[in-house]
Amino acid sequence: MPKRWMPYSLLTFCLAGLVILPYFIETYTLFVFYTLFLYISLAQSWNLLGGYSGLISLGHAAFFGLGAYATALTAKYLGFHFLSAALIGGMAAAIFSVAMAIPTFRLHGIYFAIGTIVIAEAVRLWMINWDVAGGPLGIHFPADCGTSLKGFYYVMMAIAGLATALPTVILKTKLGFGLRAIRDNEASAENMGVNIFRAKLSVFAISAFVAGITGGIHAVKMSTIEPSSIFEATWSLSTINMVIIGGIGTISGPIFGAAFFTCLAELLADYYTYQLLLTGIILVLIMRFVPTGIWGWLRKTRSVKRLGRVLFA
Amino acid sequence: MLLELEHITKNFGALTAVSDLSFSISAGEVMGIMGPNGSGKTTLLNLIMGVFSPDRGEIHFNGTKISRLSTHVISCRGIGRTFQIPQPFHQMTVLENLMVGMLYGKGHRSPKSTRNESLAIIERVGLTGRIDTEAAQLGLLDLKRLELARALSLAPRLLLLDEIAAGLVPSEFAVLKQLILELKNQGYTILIIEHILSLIFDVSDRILVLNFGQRVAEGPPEAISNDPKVQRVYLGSKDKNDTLTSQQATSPTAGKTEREVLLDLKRVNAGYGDFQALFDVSFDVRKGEIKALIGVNGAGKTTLIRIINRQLPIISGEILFRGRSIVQAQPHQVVNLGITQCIEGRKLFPELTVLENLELGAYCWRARQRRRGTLERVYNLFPALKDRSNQIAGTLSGGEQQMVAVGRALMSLPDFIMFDEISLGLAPRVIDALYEAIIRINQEEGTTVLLVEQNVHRSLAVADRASIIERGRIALSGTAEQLNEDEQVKKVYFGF
Amino acid sequence: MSLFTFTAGAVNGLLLGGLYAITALGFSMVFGVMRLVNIPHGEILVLGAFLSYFISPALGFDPLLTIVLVAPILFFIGYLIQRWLLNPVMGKGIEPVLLTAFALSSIAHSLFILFWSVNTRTITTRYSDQGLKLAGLNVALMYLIAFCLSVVGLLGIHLFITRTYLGKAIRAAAQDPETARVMGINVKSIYALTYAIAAGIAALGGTLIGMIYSFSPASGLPWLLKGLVIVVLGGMGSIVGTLLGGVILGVAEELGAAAFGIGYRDIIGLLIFLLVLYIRPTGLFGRSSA
Amino acid sequence: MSIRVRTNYLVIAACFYLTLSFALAVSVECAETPKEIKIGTSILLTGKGAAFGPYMKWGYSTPIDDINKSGGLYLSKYGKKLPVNLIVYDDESRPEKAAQNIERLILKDKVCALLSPAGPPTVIPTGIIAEREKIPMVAALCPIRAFLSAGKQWNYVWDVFFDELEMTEQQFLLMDTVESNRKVALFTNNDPDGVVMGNFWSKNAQKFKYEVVYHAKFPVMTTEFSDLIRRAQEGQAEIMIGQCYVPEAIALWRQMRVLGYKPKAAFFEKGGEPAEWWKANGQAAQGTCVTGYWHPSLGYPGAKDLRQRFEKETGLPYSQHIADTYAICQILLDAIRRAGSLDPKEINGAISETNKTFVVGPVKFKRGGPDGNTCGLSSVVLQWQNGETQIVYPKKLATAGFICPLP
Repeated sequence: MPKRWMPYSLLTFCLAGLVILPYFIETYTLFVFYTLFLYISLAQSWNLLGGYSGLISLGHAAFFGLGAYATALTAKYLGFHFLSAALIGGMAAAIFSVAMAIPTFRLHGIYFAIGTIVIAEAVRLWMINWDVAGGPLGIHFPADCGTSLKGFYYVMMAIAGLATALPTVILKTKLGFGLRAIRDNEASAENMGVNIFRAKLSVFAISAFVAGITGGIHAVKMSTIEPSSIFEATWSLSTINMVIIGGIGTISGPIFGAAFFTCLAELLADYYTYQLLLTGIILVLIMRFVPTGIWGWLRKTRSVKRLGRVLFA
Repeated sequence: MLLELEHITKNFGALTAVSDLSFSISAGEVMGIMGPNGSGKTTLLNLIMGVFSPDRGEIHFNGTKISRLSTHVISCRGIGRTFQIPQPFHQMTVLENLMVGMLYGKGHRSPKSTRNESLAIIERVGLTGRIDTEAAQLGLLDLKRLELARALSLAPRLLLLDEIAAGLVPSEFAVLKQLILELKNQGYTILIIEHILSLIFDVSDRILVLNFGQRVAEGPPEAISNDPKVQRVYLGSKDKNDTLTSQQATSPTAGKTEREVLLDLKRVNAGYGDFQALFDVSFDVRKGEIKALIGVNGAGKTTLIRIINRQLPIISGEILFRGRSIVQAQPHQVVNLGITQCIEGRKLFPELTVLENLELGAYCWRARQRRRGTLERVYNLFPALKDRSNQIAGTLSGGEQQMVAVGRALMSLPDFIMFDEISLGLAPRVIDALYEAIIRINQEEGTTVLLVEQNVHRSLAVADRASIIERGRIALSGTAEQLNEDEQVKKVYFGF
Repeated sequence: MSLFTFTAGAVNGLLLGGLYAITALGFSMVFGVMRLVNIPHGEILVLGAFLSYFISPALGFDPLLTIVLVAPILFFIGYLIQRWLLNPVMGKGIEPVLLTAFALSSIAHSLFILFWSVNTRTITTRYSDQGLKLAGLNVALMYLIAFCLSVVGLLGIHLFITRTYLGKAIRAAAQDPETARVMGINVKSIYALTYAIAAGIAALGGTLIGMIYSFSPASGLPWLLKGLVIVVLGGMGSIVGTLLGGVILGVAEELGAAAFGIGYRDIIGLLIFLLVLYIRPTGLFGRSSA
Repeated sequence: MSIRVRTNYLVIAACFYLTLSFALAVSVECAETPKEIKIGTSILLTGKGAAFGPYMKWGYSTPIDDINKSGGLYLSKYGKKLPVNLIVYDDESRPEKAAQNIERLILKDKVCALLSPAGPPTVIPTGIIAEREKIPMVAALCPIRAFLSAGKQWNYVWDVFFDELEMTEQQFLLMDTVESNRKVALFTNNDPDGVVMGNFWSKNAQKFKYEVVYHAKFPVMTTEFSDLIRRAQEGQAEIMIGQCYVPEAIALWRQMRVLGYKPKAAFFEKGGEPAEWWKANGQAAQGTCVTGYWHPSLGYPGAKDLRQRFEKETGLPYSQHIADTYAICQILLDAIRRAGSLDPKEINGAISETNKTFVVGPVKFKRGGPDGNTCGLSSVVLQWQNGETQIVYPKKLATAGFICPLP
């Protein structure tokens, strides 16, 4: 078999494996994988911002939460099917992101980060006070949302796949070139005629859209949402942790990070506090010694390349 | 007329970078702009590119007004600009770097369609071998080539080249010069800013000389190179400093040259990233003398200072102070050894008062206890500062600020003090005052002085010995008298 | 809203403003001197409250007196944090330092839970629930004490920063680290010192929070956000600005809550924040150079 | 470049197999005849409701320990006694986390029945999951109306607690026994309890001819109450009723004293209940009231011993919630015994037929209808007197006189 087909066949093999997996493993593992996919989608969508366009946003929870709310509202009051509702959720998040861009894009670096986290917090507080969305009680769906855990597994897997494919596709387009240019050197990019605001805005919206859909599906899966948890800053932070731990600005990094995170969360499920502690320590160490993240670092070290060569030779 | 500037003025706070400047370039013409540091050349480019918008005046490009448009629009109109320090997209390959310009500047839709054109440009600038190399991997010459290629990828009607030859070794320099000449022959309209005058003189049809953001002279190269006004801008005026030379004569120059070596640089190489600024520089300063280091900017003067007080690591070589190596020292430790610099552009703490600025000069423990006394000495050196001592430094005039900077340097009780371009952008009278101060420092305190200057005559007048640095190399060394024959110096400066 | 509630709200807000200012001061200093968003600031405050809570009864001191003990402890901890954890990751772009800061805050949070459980505590004293009448309206004695102490604290730091040699060095390092280094100032240790001082001040802020409100391991975040708002209102590193910012926030919260309902109390602060950032990305009284 | 592409896919594969192997590691094979009876719960050991954690934990685990000491629970289906294993996770008082825990308990730990987390915000979402997975769950500390406010027909979730409708009358009934200007100030936070009870109080106030002069609705974990208190003061409300968590209650009560607002009677529902309330306020809490549903003095079997036992074993002062949780656990165990098997459906059936008196009184669930799957406990008014809660209403159960006005 020619070398260059190797990765693709391997990929298809993995996908096939994931597709048939539910028929071999027990439901809880299915649940774990669902969570993994959820994390992957979030991490990939954030990586679009932080990794490919240098927008360090701490407000991802807002997109996730708004997606969830829009989905819940449309599904409950307009009786949409949960998939179409989730799509609407994604759009809602995207629209919000555009609104959010207006004040925050004037800010740079650290100020942008602050601006986004503050907006996310504001949205959370607003939702708690907004009675239409059930205020602090949030929204409960009818429990039978038309699909089983298996269903959610496949849906979330599809989204994760989409989220992973997106950067790969985008990077090959005009927008992708613009983004990479901006990330490398904003002033220089502008000199090459890149309209920075527009480029950033589009990627912001795309990322928000993915996060929104993810939130929507998760809401349906939870079959009940409640502002103080769905908008929790933890969503933003753990997402970023995953990307950073995995390797910012790479395609596999977020997957790696998400897997790492899921395993950690499962192993320490009974000791949440220790989990918090450990994640913190790991993050400090990574920032100190391998700022490119575990995957980014592995990629540099020869060993993996050699391993790759061994496997594909 | 392709590009027209009408009465452009740009102020940054107090200082005027460009004042009421007008000129125009017609299609197919190559125009050179020269002038000493801080004469507003780069600001001019930024004004054209819309990085800043002018306070007064308008810029027209090819018939339409472009001032107050945003940069990306202007570049799409067909102005390609290269940066003094190359600014490629480091994590993208050479080809991808160009594709950005093709897609956005030239308005292609899909990356694929741009490939062939990009390859054509790459070939033209001679990067063919490096198509898939990441920009971060390129050497300086290739970076300069890439910089050109990126500008060309916008299919520009006008090229703005900002000190494109800076930091190149002669061989590379020749290549680049050739490249620019080719572009010229292909009929590109070019606006070129250069310090390396041999380049600018050979390439341009017309040269505009700026100083303090104003036109000093304009005309064909030959006229410019013989224009006394221009020479004064670069070499400084001779007539001004009789007073100083007389003082110089009285000072016991004799014997100073035999004194022991205080600072000794041995074959030092240094640079920023892949930009090597110093090549095998060997250089010494003897105890109690005034040594001048002369050179156009971009020659590596400031770099030399930065490596002496350890702000910049060296690639190879040795730095000895009082015979001991200081290569391992940290900047804040160097001060304790008795080395101080008076930083180029003053660099006062703008929101602190004059007094606070001076006091901070005496931060290092050695100087701190005796700071009262030192302060008195500084005050009678610059009486002007005494009654301004509680004024916020940022609000002082340029000359006063420079005085504070000198005073601040003295506060650390240095044995060896480096003055970096202290006459920069100051009126002659102020400069006189500063130079007198320097002489007093040297004679009364016995402090060893390294004087870094563009202003040849002034510095040679006060110095005991001098070295001339050219493109990172020591070109000439000797006593001030030896160097004082203009021809040699002129050669270094004007390259003929 | 009746005139009474209005004036009462305004006065309350003013007094609270003092407290807000002192809680935000450390954050503001760190931000002003090293452009570092000190995410763990909230946790440092909470730590201060915890320490006073435990030390005060143990030694039979008045909680306000224990500050004398707590401040050095926090000072020391703060110094170590900056020296060993933050300094090494500074100047490498925003992610490393920002995320390290985040990690530190979550580490602190989880340690609090492990040591002291999540339960909510308050520092009580004889006078902590006294009230007194000022011109016909009831004011909490503690609010008044807090206000005075805060102003004193702010004044103290102001004098330190402007009068002492070290203070000047700190300001110098804030304005131009590179030049400061040339002057022989060891900028890294100045940073560590600044952080330590910031942490030390948090002892005062934290104790006051513990005495006026209740605190738990989780109560760091709201105070961090308040700090953010105040810094952006008052300009980073400017002490007068911090006091002003604190008072503005305090009054705005009180009156806003009175006008739109207490549910919107915190949102008001955040909206002001966004507005200011939108109009003037460096804060109202802040340097435009930064 | 190309090698990077490959290694990218390589790592995707790596992660996939890493997680897969992990998955296989966690998947536990169930034997034919179960070794033990697995019951799961998620309780708020930490977070804003943490004050209730210790009581719940004790209340849930004690009956099970007792059973296990006696060799376990006899299940007819397997003809032998099986030990009961209670799996407890902490949910930090976060609904999100509680839902995860319950999912985990059902899917991974394969529990056959659930004991609920505390309070509507967590009970409802977890209940919905239990319904979806058809695993019976008995709910604790979840007032009935809030429980029903989820607006769905419960089949697998059962609730034994007081009924807000009745409970929100107690304050007025009690106040009728003394002199007051019949003006009421309400302080309710915006979690489900707060919202539901807030409305009932407003309704009942009219019914009992009291006037609500001010109703403060504040978000959970508010710390600054001055403005609200002033308004209550302006309205000269002599009766103050609060519904909020302990930290809020403490802050509110303190700021009331600070601002010199001294109503004749003060009720702190939820927040004024656990011992921490007295611990934080000390004598200042003297005379504050909280509505309850249980007290050692109530003549139910084992009521007295329960308190002593708790205080002996944990060294903490008791709370009425040990009774509710204790009883609920007993109800579940009793049902499992009657079902005689581990089949969730059968256990659920058995729960529905529960008809027995427990330490909280007689328990019989309503079936179907608007208030299906619930069993209300009659409420009493407790008043803090010198560190003890005493029943002050209804009179026939009173263990002490009603201190009014507040000292």
